[in-house]
Amino acid sequence: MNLKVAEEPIDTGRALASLKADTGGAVVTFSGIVRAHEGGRILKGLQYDCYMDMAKKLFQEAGEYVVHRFSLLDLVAIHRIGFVAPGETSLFVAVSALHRSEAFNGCSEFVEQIKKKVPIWKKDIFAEGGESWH
Amino acid sequence: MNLKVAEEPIDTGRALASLKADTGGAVVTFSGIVRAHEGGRILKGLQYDCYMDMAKKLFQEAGEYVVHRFSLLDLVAIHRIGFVAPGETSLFVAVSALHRSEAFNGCSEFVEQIKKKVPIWKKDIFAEGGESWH
Amino acid sequence: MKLRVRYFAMFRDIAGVDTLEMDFTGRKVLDLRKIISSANPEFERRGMLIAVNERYAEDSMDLHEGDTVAVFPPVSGG
Amino acid sequence: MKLRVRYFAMFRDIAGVDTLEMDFTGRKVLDLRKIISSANPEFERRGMLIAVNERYAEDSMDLHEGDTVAVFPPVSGG
Repeated sequence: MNLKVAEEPIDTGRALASLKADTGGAVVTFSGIVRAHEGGRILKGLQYDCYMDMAKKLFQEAGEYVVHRFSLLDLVAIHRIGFVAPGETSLFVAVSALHRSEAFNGCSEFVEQIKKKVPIWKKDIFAEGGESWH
Repeated sequence: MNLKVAEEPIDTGRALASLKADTGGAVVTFSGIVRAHEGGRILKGLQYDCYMDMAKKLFQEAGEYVVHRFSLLDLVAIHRIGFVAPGETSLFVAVSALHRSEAFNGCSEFVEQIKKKVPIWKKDIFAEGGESWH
Repeated sequence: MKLRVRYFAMFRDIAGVDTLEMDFTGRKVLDLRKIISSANPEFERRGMLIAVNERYAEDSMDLHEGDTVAVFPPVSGG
Repeated sequence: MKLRVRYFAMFRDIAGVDTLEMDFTGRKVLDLRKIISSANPEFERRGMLIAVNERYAEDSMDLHEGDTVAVFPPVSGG
């Protein structure tokens, strides 16, 4: 299991390559990609704020929870923070499991856990100027 | 939308790069990976048989169905046929959508449709010799 | 009428045939199903599916001169 | 007791402070919540969350000398 919260752009190919999936079965990935528009307004990007120490701890706990609950073989996840431009990935998750339902449910539940619990916040930065916290 | 049934190894990076996701939102991928064991016996690999003309038609229809039903932005899928060794990908699916629930449900439902309807069959080829159709 | 009948996967192995040209004297898919089943008693038990011209076919469907019929077990792709 | 109080995201912008050292005379998280709310009446309406030493905290929890308390709105990562 490899979980990271970081400022650098996410290298999804490299993250996926690090996922253990050698016994075969199913791999499901999720990429959250910054949208070009929000509420009809053009976005310059999103600014992610983070309570780093707590985020790392809860990220790890969410990972352990879904790996156990869905019998996952492995889980790799990266949340990017700081400024993220439209089209770029803010959250990447990859899971492996022996069967597809575990992989789909495990990946989806991990994303839910992140969105519910991990202390990360985003602010819309509009192209025309102006900002708005979510 | 780009759907393919082919003998060559699947280049998942290239397939994913061809997915339209420029308006942002969510991308979910599924990789079905040949297992190393089946029923406690070591696998040399799987042999996929296919009724190609019908498979292409039903693959396309399944794609159109899920794109419409889950409002997907795009869908890319490749099913490999012929001999596939353990650890190699037999089915790759990538979908993009504005929201994650559509992406997860669309990807998962497409895989279900493929497994239920498309005339492709697999045969276990055991390392110690012997074969068994699923 | 002349039909082209194709066998796939396990059914091809069991029947020992890939494709055959058949001179069919029946009318419906059900008639053909009976002929194939009597030659290959195992097929029904294994869940024989029939497709006509690359579409899954109901037993009540009429067959026509030149149709391509495919006979196969439940699919198992993925 | 001395507490370290950290503000995040929108709450940091509203309070205009990132971190402060507080001399806290109460006992429980609820006491601290009341102090912070009275200084920042908007926080409760926006769903103020409180974490103590990197764990979400119940109002009934006791605070201790040297605790780090974080105050923030509902999370919105992903």
